[in-house]
Amino acid sequence: MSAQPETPRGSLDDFRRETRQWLEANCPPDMRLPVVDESDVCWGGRHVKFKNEAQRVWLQRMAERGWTVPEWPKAYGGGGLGKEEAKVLREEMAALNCRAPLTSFGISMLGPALLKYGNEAQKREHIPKIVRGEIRWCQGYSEPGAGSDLASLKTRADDQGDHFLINGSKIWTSYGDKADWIFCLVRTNFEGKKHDGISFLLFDMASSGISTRPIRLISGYSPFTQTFFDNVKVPKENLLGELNKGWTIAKYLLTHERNMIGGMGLGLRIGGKGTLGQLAAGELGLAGGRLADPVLRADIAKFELDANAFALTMERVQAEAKAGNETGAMSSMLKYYGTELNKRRAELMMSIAGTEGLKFGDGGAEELAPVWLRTKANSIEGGTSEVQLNIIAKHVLKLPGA
Amino acid sequence: MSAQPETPRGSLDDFRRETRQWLEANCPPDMRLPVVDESDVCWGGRHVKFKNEAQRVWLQRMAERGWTVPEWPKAYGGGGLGKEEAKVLREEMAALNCRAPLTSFGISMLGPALLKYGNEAQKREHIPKIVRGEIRWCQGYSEPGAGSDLASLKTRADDQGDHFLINGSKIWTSYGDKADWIFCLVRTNFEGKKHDGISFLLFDMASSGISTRPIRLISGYSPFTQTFFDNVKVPKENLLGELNKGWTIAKYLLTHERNMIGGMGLGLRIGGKGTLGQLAAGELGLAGGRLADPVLRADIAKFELDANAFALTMERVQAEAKAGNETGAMSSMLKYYGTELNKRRAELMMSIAGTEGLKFGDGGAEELAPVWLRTKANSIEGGTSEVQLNIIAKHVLKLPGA
Amino acid sequence: MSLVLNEDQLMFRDAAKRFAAERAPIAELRRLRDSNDATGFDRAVWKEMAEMGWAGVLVPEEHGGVGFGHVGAGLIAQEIGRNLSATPFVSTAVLGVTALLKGGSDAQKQALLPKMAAGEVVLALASDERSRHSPYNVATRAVGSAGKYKLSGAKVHVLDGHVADRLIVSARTSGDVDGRDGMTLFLVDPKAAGVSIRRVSIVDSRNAATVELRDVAVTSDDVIGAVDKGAAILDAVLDAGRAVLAAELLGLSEEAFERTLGYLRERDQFGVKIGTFQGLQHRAAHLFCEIELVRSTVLRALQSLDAQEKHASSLICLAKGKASDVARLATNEAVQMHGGIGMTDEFDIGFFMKRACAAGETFGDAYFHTDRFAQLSGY
Amino acid sequence: MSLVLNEDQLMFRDAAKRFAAERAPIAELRRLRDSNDATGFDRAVWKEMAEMGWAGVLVPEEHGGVGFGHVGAGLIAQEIGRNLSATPFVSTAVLGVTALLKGGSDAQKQALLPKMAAGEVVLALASDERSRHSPYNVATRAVGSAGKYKLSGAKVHVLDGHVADRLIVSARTSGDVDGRDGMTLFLVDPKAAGVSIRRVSIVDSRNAATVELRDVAVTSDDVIGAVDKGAAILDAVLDAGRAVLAAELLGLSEEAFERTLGYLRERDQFGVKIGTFQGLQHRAAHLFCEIELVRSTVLRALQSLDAQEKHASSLICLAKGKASDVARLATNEAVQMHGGIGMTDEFDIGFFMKRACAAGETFGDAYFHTDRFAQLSGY
Repeated sequence: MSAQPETPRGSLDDFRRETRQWLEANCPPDMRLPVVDESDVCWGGRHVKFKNEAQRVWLQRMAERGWTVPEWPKAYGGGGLGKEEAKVLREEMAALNCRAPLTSFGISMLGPALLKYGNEAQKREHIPKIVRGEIRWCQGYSEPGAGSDLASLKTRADDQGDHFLINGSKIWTSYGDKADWIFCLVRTNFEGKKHDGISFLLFDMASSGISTRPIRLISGYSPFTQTFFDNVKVPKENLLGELNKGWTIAKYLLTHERNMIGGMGLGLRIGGKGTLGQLAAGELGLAGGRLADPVLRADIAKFELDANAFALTMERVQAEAKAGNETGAMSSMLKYYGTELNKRRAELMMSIAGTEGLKFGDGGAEELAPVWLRTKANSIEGGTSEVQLNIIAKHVLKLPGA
Repeated sequence: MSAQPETPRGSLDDFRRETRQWLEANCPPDMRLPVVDESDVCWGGRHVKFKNEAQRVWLQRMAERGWTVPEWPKAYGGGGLGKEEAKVLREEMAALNCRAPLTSFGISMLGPALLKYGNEAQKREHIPKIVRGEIRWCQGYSEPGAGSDLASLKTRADDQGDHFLINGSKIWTSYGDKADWIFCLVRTNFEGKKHDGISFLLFDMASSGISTRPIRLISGYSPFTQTFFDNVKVPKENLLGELNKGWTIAKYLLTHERNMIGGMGLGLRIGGKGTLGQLAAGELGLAGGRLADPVLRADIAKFELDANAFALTMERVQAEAKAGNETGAMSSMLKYYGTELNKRRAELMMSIAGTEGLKFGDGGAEELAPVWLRTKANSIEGGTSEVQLNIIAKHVLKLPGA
Repeated sequence: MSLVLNEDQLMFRDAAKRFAAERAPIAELRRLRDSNDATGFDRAVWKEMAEMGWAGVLVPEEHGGVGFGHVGAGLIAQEIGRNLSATPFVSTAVLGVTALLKGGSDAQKQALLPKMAAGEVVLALASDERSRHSPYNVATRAVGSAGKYKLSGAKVHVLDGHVADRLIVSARTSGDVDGRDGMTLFLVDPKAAGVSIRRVSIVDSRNAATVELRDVAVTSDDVIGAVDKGAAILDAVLDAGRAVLAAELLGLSEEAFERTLGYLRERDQFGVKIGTFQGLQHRAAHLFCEIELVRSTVLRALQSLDAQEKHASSLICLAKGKASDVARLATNEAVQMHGGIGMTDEFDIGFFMKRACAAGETFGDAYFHTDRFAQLSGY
Repeated sequence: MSLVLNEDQLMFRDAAKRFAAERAPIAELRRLRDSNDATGFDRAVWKEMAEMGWAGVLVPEEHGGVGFGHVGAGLIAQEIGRNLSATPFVSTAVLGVTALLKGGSDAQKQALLPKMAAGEVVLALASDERSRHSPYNVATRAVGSAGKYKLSGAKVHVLDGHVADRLIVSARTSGDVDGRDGMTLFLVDPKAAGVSIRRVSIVDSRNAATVELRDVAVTSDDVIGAVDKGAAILDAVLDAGRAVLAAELLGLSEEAFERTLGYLRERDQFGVKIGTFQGLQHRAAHLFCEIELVRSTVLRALQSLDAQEKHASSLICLAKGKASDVARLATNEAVQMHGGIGMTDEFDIGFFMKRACAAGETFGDAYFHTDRFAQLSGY
């Protein structure tokens, strides 16, 4: 997060050796197996139920070193590593197949915003608990009437002197029924431009007046809730950043979220295993060295070209960023193109699988249909594809009146 | 044009027999050869240069019977045939490979408008000359600043008592340098809604103050001119329809033009010869019964599916029209989809031809590149694809504010 | 042959439209799904449909049907598509009836067709063995002689297999495992020894099953058509199924599109109706054109079956290929344009996407039919 | 290897950008075309380009070049693409130089490379015989023994063939007509007896020719590389050409796109700038993404050649395939969004469409490279 000096090469080699030794000694064998389903992912929180002792121990040991968040400052419990060291840690964890010890919106979403916009008291209060997985966070952004047009949100926070009184409702709250705290956009001013009356609040989901209703998706999963606020009292010190300036933080996090969603699961695969073409070759067989269905093959190959071109573009954008060049314009591109590719990939997987891919609801972990249906949300959540195209047209291409 | 009674079947058989006899006796052998290039097409006009005697004779004989325009009323020199008879005539001409005796914008564009909106004097003056190919017409619609937004045209016709005075300029005048007369949209009112100040004038291109400049296209052809009007006097009786009501006629003709462009060269080809797939099979050869380049083959087959689906749709729309069902909404669809298909087809022809398709400018009649480049205009002329999509969204789908 | 519907057909369609919307709407499919209904459709409603002439639409009057032909079957399927009606229409009224008409003996026809037309007997086609449609890839064997056979093999994606009163099984009596020659069709009693049927839950909440056969005894009385010559009948059966599924896909595309247009006209964002955005307008207008194209191909394919045209198979590839592709586009656009609400199970639009996928894969998707179209065209 | 340009490369690019825009802009191509220039490029400008290091970009310093590698060649090609500069860059500085570096004898290198790097000698690759790129389909035969051969055959689409000082001819010394084995590359003097060269006018107004060989005498001194082993060299030559053409296609896509954006910002219709229409905005934004993808693939492909990576050919398929496809999209969108004026020869945008087509077809279009990519990936 903060600018760290480049680590000299010699000491980096030492760090790599020490890290490997530590990981070998401290990462339990069960934590080096592939993640098979949701229960293998540790989300932490007040009511955390560890799948097994190994999961608990692994989180505890990594959190002690701050390695659940290797680059966050030591002052708040983070690992305090430089970029180079963090990369070494990632590489060594990958080499030993170590699982991520902790996954949470506190780490991926709120933490960066807290570090950038929080005051000292807020950082000291919240960050260590995120690092140790003690508090599980959720995000309160969208509302039934405010989707793509997020800034038109209506959940209100009325100033009651020493606290805000929250009334309204949020939708698409990820794991809203499992979270301990929420970071939430609320309207604190109903006059003037809609963007200028929004504030960013943090509050406890155990507060009186909060209820949640799970939303069942077409994929069969229910990861989201609708969340209702009925006269919820929130202390004033829970305001992040300035009053009515919450939109700035929201935009910062939206860009962050775009980058995460856009890059999902699309690594470079030239010469590698597990490409769609190779998957299809296994399923359908080859005729004369080519896939047996030539028309399907053509679409698979076109997809693979685009997917590899996209992976190279992710790599290039990262290299540009590392070189200190401006890449802000790229996040909408990555979000738009990456999610559309992900949908295309799922469609092709379904075509390859044929009627076998239609199986649904018997709960087999290998079922494709729920995965396919899940991808349809990619181009909606975190700003629709249409919104990303608007952003590109306006901010990158400078087209008029966009 | 006018409602004709259905012709009884028996007399239709007689008509077919007589027609064939007459065609066999009167269509010169040279006029039964395939059309190879532009010089084989007879456009008529004051300065017509017939390619050969056969072309002259064929026009004369057909014009005498009014069969240059078989369905126009006999009163103005047309053939006066009913729909069924006209179909028989087309079928018999096709059976003997008879060429069209005359091609002109008078027949395809102005004539229908004259018959619908002209007064008796105008019909008697202009239609017989169109029928006999004595006057060649051109169309004055677009202007440099008024393309898709045609109604914003600025060429003005000022009322000078007994005549209008025309000043301004038109662009994309097809064969403007070869035409004898022009039908032209002009502004006669500069106040109020732009659509309500347009009039439809007919005038002689030999009038004083008219000049043309050919426009060379990317395809190498120069079929269009820019046309300049500098104080051109036009008699008041040359106004078609009412003053300031020219937009109605313009829209009628635009719909007409859309139907013509949309349907270009896309007949039903299932089981027939000369499909793109068969062309490619000849050029590229087969491997295991399939085209040698499997990815190109996939795109060809997808095109053929769409082209056949489109041809069936043309057929269905015609059948609906014949059955008296409403099909007005379809003309934008046919124009949009047909021209986009035509462009796709040309792109695929170029891919099939490879580097051979790049030949350009040595003037071989078999050159593909000029044809490919020519297709790019299809989705611009007669209302762009974007304009057609707007029309569909607004008038067919009833979407708001379109 | 004119590409418009005649008076009779229009009346038939209007009746089907009213009936499907009233008696077999999406809410009914949802109810069957949520109650884990063992049958997967409502037998009483299927009886009513039979009374409307649905079950017997392809059955000649002499066998108790209404003989309204494939165009008629398509009109029913289109309404089934619009309403996502759960019925054994495809399995029984289309596949089963076609198999008997094309290859059934008089005894078979007399025994089954009247009851099928009455909605009393359900048939299921057990043909596919691979997950991607490949109808001549049949490893199921019929071993025997002197008119007695034992069937062994495994079948997948058998529509309505778990509730069928008779199975039609393709099995190899000679030839290579992927050859067109040497296949024979058998009528099999699902209660016979050696038959095991397992229902499979699939994404569209409709009925499919796997069928395993272990030394199942049949006789020459159970053969449909001639021994070793089953492929020709199977082709006809599948083509009828494909054409009718194309009509169903057309109906569901139309309905999904109309619901989307309704949403575009109603939903506010950024202070305006989202239907005012030209980006969405142009996509909607393009989709309109595609659906019009499907409409033409479906009608023509159904007509070509009724007229027994030479190029019927090409026209069916065209219809099933385009209809599968456009239904995918229409339902994807529908979910995307609905945004978050389109992703919820509570909202109906997702059901259309699921059915578009399942009907698209059944008996060959757009990839299969595009390839087959090119092959039939000689390239 | 990082996917960003270093300081030296950025400086090199900026110099190339200034030079191409000033000395070899589109207006110059138009002038050459309209005057029916016999050479098809300006020899004086090519000398200047040589002084800038263009002709010798791939030539090692020991042979008089600047040795700036394929990434450097791509930077030049990108500016050539932006300006549609008429030069023998691809034929001589890329194809010719690569052939000599990969297979040339010391004598051949010393005789030719310094002059090529100085812009004094032009080479042309006479390889393709079919209109669709198919490099191993070689019917041209080299008949002979004891180091003496006679070449006979016909070659098409020979870039700069009519002005070349030397031809590189692929001919069959053994093997089947479509086999990869048995090909040999020969240096041929275009003035030798039996060589006839005919310039062909092509759509991009650049240089191409057909070459006919009738019993043209060559010796073993003229062989590039080893007899029968020419395919490996030819692969390297073509891959270099493809990667550099991909860079040129990237440059022309960028330029066509920027001109289109300019037009969208300026042109009024219906009382507003046409760039305000969301339908066009979304297409422009999508095209922006596609061009960004091409940028990544081109840089990576060029880097892989410089690093002699194992998967270079796959990366080149990716770059040439995507670049050809996106250049087609970019130039089609450019003409469509410009409307009528885009169709006129007077306006420059059509030149981009023509070059996109010609460069796209040269050494394999998107169809060829998509198929090849899949084959290299094992499916």
